[in-house]
Amino acid sequence: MQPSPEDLSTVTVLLFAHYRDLAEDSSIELQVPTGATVRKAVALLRGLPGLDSLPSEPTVAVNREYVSLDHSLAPNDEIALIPPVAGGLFAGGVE
Amino acid sequence: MQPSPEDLSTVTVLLFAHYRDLAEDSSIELQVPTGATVRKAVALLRGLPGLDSLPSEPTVAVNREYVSLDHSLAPNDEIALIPPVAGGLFAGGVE
Amino acid sequence: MSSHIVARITAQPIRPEEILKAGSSADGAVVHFVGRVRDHNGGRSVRRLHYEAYADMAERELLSILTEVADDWDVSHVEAVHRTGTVELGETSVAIVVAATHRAAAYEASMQVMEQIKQRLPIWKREEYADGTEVWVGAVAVEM
Amino acid sequence: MSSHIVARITAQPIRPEEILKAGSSADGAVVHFVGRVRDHNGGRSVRRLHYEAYADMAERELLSILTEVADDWDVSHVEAVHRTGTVELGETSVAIVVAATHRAAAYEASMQVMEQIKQRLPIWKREEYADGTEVWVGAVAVEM
Repeated sequence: MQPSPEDLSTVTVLLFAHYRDLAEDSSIELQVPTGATVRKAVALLRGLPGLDSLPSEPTVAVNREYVSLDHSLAPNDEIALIPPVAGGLFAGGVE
Repeated sequence: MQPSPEDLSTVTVLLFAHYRDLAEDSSIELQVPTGATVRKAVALLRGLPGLDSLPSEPTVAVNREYVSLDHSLAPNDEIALIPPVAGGLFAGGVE
Repeated sequence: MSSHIVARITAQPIRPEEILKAGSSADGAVVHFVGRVRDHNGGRSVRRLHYEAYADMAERELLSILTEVADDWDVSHVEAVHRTGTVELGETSVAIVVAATHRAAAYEASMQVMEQIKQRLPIWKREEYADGTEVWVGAVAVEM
Repeated sequence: MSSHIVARITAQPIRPEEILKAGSSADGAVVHFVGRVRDHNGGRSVRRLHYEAYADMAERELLSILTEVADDWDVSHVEAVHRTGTVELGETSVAIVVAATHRAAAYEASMQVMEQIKQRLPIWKREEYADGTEVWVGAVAVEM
């Protein structure tokens, strides 16, 4: 069953570092089914041009707090895809 | 058998902190049998006035290096009795 | 016990000596950690670094880290500052200062702050190499 | 690998900022430890401290400690300075700085230096309390 328009919410997706390079954009407005999980939103994102190489299970923050992929989204949520961080200091797996 | 004078060596004993307070002196010239151990020198020291409360097995340095109580002394050695140190920072057993 | 906590994300150069005065005369131990841009990494010659932050989240997350650490250890002062933007060789990327009555708490708290910053702070590093190429550090984990 | 090692015993005030510049641009991590005279110990109010050193041995022993630590860890710079004489509240008793490529080595080396100083350096501390009495710290171990 297709969701009707009133069942869709708009959320803002923020992209940083190499995720932003992939998207060639730092911010994307995304339509998701109301109450969809973060996992669902990520799947939708990966369907967009250039974003199929995003990881299927990235680290995600919603409204500036880390959440699990099962977190349910509300309208106007700010979703940030968090690329692997290296402490700002050291290379990824080197340290 | 009593040692003859030529069998005695003179060593210098340095006293610090509360050991010096006990001795009321920072340095003592001590006659010990030539080749005596540090342990023997400590026993002789403890026979001096006011020094009977020195520990029988103190930490000792000879010529500015830590040694065991079984270390043999040579003439003119500089023996330092090392009171418990506290790192210069923290109280004895408190930290 | 309460601690004095300061979390800061800045695009301005960090002067480590600014945080040397942290703590009070109740503190027997102060541990400073200074992370600097080093001239090599993974065998490559590094020219400078560029840090990008999710600014709104980074300062909030840094404050969370410091608050958690102050809860875990008996410390009187926990402060951390992290650079963003372009940082030249030898400049300070991150500085942490912890003051405590006892040194063990100061060391452990400082290490925990640095470990948590490394794991959680949403700040990314792009290395610029001597040959002019640039790479996002950690990007190897992207499926591509 | 070789390390730069500096051991110093001094009757002059220690200015921690003097050692902030340690290390080179090859070093990603610098850990400073500053031990200060604190205003309380074992429940008593402390007015100031007096340090007495076996000076000839102390600097030699400090150098031995730093050399051993530099052998144990991959560090480029290990420096420590310890005060003697009268030290007022809040003044620095001991300062340690370690620079290294990686932070783990810097932290561990710094902790090891401090631990060894505490165990081995022939420097004694007399606490002067607010009530005017004075006690050699550690004197409880004397059989009296």
